[in-house]
Amino acid sequence: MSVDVAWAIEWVRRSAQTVAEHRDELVELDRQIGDGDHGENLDRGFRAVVTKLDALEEQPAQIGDVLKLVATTLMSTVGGAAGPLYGTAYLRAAKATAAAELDSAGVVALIEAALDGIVARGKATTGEKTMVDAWSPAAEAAVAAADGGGSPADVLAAAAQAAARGAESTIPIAATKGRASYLGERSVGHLDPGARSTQLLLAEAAAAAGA
Amino acid sequence: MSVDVAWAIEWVRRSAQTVAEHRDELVELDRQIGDGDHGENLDRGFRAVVTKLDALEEQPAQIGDVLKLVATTLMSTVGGAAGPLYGTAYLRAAKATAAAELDSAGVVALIEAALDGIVARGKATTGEKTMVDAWSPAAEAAVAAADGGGSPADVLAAAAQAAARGAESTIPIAATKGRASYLGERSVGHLDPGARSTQLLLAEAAAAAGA
Amino acid sequence: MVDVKKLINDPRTVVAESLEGFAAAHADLVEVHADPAYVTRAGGAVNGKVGLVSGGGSGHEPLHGGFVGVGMLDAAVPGAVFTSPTPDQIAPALQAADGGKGVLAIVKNYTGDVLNFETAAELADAEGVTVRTVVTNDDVAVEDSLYTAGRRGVAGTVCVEKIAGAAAERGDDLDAVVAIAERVNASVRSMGVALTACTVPHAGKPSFDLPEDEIEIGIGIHGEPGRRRIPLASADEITEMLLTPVADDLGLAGGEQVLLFVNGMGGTPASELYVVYRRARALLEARGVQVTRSLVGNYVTSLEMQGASVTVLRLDDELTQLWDAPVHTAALRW
Amino acid sequence: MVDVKKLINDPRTVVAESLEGFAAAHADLVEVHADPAYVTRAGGAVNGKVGLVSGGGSGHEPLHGGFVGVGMLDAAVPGAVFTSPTPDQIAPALQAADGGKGVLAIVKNYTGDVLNFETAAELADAEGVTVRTVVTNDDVAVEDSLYTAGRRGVAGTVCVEKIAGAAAERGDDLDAVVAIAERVNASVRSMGVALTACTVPHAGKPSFDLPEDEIEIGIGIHGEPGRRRIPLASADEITEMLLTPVADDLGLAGGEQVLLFVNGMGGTPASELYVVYRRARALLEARGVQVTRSLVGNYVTSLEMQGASVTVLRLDDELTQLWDAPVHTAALRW
Ligand SMILES: Nc1ncnc2c1ncn2[C@@H]1O[C@H](COP(=O)(O)OP(=O)(O)O)[C@@H](O)[C@H]1O
Ligand SMILES: Nc1ncnc2c1ncn2[C@@H]1O[C@H](COP(=O)(O)OP(=O)(O)O)[C@@H](O)[C@H]1O
Ligand SMILES: [Mg+2]
Ligand SMILES: [Mg+2]
Ligand SMILES: [Mg+2]
Ligand SMILES: [Mg+2]
Repeated sequence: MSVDVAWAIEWVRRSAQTVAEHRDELVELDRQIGDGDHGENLDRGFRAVVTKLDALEEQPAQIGDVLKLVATTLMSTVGGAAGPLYGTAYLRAAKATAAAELDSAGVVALIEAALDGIVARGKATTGEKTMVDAWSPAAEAAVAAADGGGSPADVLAAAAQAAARGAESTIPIAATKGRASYLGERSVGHLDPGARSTQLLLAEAAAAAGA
Repeated sequence: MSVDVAWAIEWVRRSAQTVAEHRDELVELDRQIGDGDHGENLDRGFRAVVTKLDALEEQPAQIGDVLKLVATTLMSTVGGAAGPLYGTAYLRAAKATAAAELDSAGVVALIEAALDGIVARGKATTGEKTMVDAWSPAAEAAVAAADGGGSPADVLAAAAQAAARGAESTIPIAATKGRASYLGERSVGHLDPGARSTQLLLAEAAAAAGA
Repeated sequence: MVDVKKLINDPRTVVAESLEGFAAAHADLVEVHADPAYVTRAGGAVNGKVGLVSGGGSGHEPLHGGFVGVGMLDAAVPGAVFTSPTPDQIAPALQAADGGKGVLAIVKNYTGDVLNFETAAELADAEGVTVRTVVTNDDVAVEDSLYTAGRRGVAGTVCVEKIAGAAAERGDDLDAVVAIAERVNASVRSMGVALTACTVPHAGKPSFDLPEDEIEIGIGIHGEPGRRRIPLASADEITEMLLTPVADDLGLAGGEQVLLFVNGMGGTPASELYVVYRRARALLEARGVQVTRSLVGNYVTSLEMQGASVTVLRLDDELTQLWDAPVHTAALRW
Repeated sequence: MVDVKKLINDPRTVVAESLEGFAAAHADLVEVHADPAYVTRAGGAVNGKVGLVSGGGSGHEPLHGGFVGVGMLDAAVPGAVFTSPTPDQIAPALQAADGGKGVLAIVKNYTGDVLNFETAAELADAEGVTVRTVVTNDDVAVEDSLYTAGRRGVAGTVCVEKIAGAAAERGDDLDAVVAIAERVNASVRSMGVALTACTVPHAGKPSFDLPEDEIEIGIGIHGEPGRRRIPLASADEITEMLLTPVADDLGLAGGEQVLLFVNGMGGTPASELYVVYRRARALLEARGVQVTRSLVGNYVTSLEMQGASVTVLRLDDELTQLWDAPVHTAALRW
């Protein structure tokens, strides 16, 4: 399957689905080291995205158009830290994907733009127990897969797998950014909810591409 | 043992003891159909009584002096419904016992005066699920025992036994006086805390007389 | 000494220590006397003004100490938790409140409160203080019948204290203040719900046992169980169960004006009280009743109980004016 | 729709319904805009006055909507429960608060609040509104270090809103109001304790699990666990654990004057707050510090959480005057 506008729409619908399915898990992860709203907030946001998608009169011409709709909707419905962070991620990704279809380099650009957006807003680096710990290895893996000649779907699959490992890697970390940092050492031993939601979203990006 | 000033003092000390021992039980009974303070309030009151008794320079001359000390102390330390009710009971009993020693008729007068005081203040009759249901049969039994030629100790013993039966008799009643009346039918099946404390106090009156 | 999960040092000292804190925090408004415990206005009795005194068990804060000040009470008498105060506390408070024009005692209808205030009034009378008593009984959860100790006094008591306080402040004599207090009491009705019980410090466990999916309708303010236990329902449904008997008992007709007072029992977030207010107001408006004054907050509480009560006061021009009159107390101020 | 024991209809509508009730109960003071949700003063922006806006997650009531009115905020922006509001809510609130002299946004230091207000300020700026932001961070439980997102903004935010509000009301320009807000923030410190967790409606279970005999010291206001968990202690001991770091961090010296603010987390009875106040005051006095102003009550809450926080604000003549200046809001009035 090619990574085109239909893929983008499929990715978004699948994202809404997986967030709804994992709503309670994300709430519970956030309850452990945060304030227990991450699943609720993302679920509210992606429901709104789907509503807007359903209301579209015609299919967008470019992938960036879909991602921009996601960005603005998340920004205005999610709130909390995740709202602006994901909002900016999708906004930057949208700017990088003004095309009807993406080749492998284009997929890399999408993921790198998203990561840059998150870092620009949240000022976190890897190892601080945030979603950056999932996005950053995902971007690296995407680069490697593209360099190795992988297809767009291969690139997404590599990114998704790296995000999963990245999410896992947050468990032993003591948070130094975001709400979990208030817990200091007490945040050790818990999976970061934002890293987990990143893992879920990137898994659907790959699945939507048939990978 | 004769029913004299020493008896009165012994009764009061034993009362404090039994109330302390049954504090939690009385709290629990009151928690079921009231506001859970009866044991705490009586315990606070009788502790204060003992403190005052200990502080006396010389032994009072009359039984009434002892009972008046109980009355005024309970009145100013117990609060709630039980404070004025028991306070008035002991006050009336004190007035009826201006003597160094009581014969059987004197004991009857003590108990009847106490009952009259409670009824005068609380306006309850038997069958309303209050302490009257213990005091009233106690007074009747006292009269019968005295009429039958019983000793002062016999009269106290008869009163105590009747009070115990009277207390039990409150269980099936739906309260129509006091806080328990707010529960209506939901008060059925519970022992009235004031009747129970009456039973405890009269049992010690008998025990103090060696009965 | 603490074996119950509360911010206290010792169940036996909590009332006294709380009063000490209250006195220090509001020294501009009140003076707190210890042993016997009672609260008066900072300046003492106001010469030539009818005095107002109320009291009852502690655990209902800000009632009554929080309502001592200009425009409301002259003195308040706190008993042990949920236990009415004793005559030796009440009597000096009555005396302290007397500015030479007599004192109105506002007593919530409970056997203990009535009896203790009765004795105290006799004592004060013996000291030359004229005392008149108004017993509040606004709780429609309890029928006023032969089979009860009569309706209880609950949140409506705040309305009586505020409005009678304003009447005294404007210079009404004792008869007039008593008449206003009685009129307010006759015009106000309340009913409450508990979602959880509260824990009295000295008891150390909840005042009743309530399963996770049940609530108590028709509760009092002393942690007693309510009239009936029902399955958990929505705020709108619960509000209707409270508002309907209140409005019916008042016999409210279209076109009438009322004060709507949603009172928190102590442990319910303000946000939920406003959800209840929203529905209660809609129900009143559906009857054609106009809500012209409102009060929402924790005013007559049961420690940390979760729940609320709905109070409606029928207003006329005079009562509205007296409600609006300035008040400056720790808990009510405008 | 209700499966959590709360006076609500539906976790998804509770914020909107609560705002509806709030709007109806305080129509003389506020106007509530729905979709996007924000609260403004009834009359709208005051011409020629610096506007003040604050906001944050819901569940902290009366913060912030309860502080909208003369002498304090011009607008407040409530997010979902414990979730900072979104830029499309905040931006119109900033615009609505602008009386032509610019707007001060008072933001509690949380990543979400800071980011959303940042974006909103850009949007408002694009519409020609000058926005300056002061981020409050009074919570000494969290170190302001490389290893945290910085100290949190908690109850001290009320002091910033009140005093900056008074400065704006007296006619200070934006620079001056910002300077006052920053000065208050630099002079105020807080620390809190939780005896119980709270339950966020959409989560349906307590925000953390706490055994019957343990408490959390150093909590925030979003139901997060605290810095450490300790065995239940007496109110005096707990108060000392809160007051000492607060006073130390402020570097309070003998002879200084302070405002002492004991804040309830929502589910703690007023009586217990006064027990805490009593001890906190005694500890300050033992350091030779004079408590010249006090505030005790539920002002910055975490739903129905049981617990309290202790806030101390170092006062000088100007701050005292601004604190005393008239305020007329739903939750603070004098
Ligand atoms: N500074 C940051 N940079 C990147 N990600 C962050 C940052 N702060 C928080 N996050 C992410 O946001 C997630 C929390 O999102 P959410 O629960 O929606 O927001 P909030 O903390 O405001 O309740 C965290 O799990 C973390 O992954
Ligand atoms: N009108 C009354 N006449 C006689 N006894 C009464 C009356 N009302 C209440 N009581 C007694 O008082 C007891 C309750 O006492 P207590 O718990 O101390 O007072 P309160 O109800 O004020 O908390 C009841 O169990 C009952 O026996
Ligand atoms: Mg969160
Ligand atoms: Mg009782
Ligand atoms: Mg009682
Ligand atoms: Mg949040």
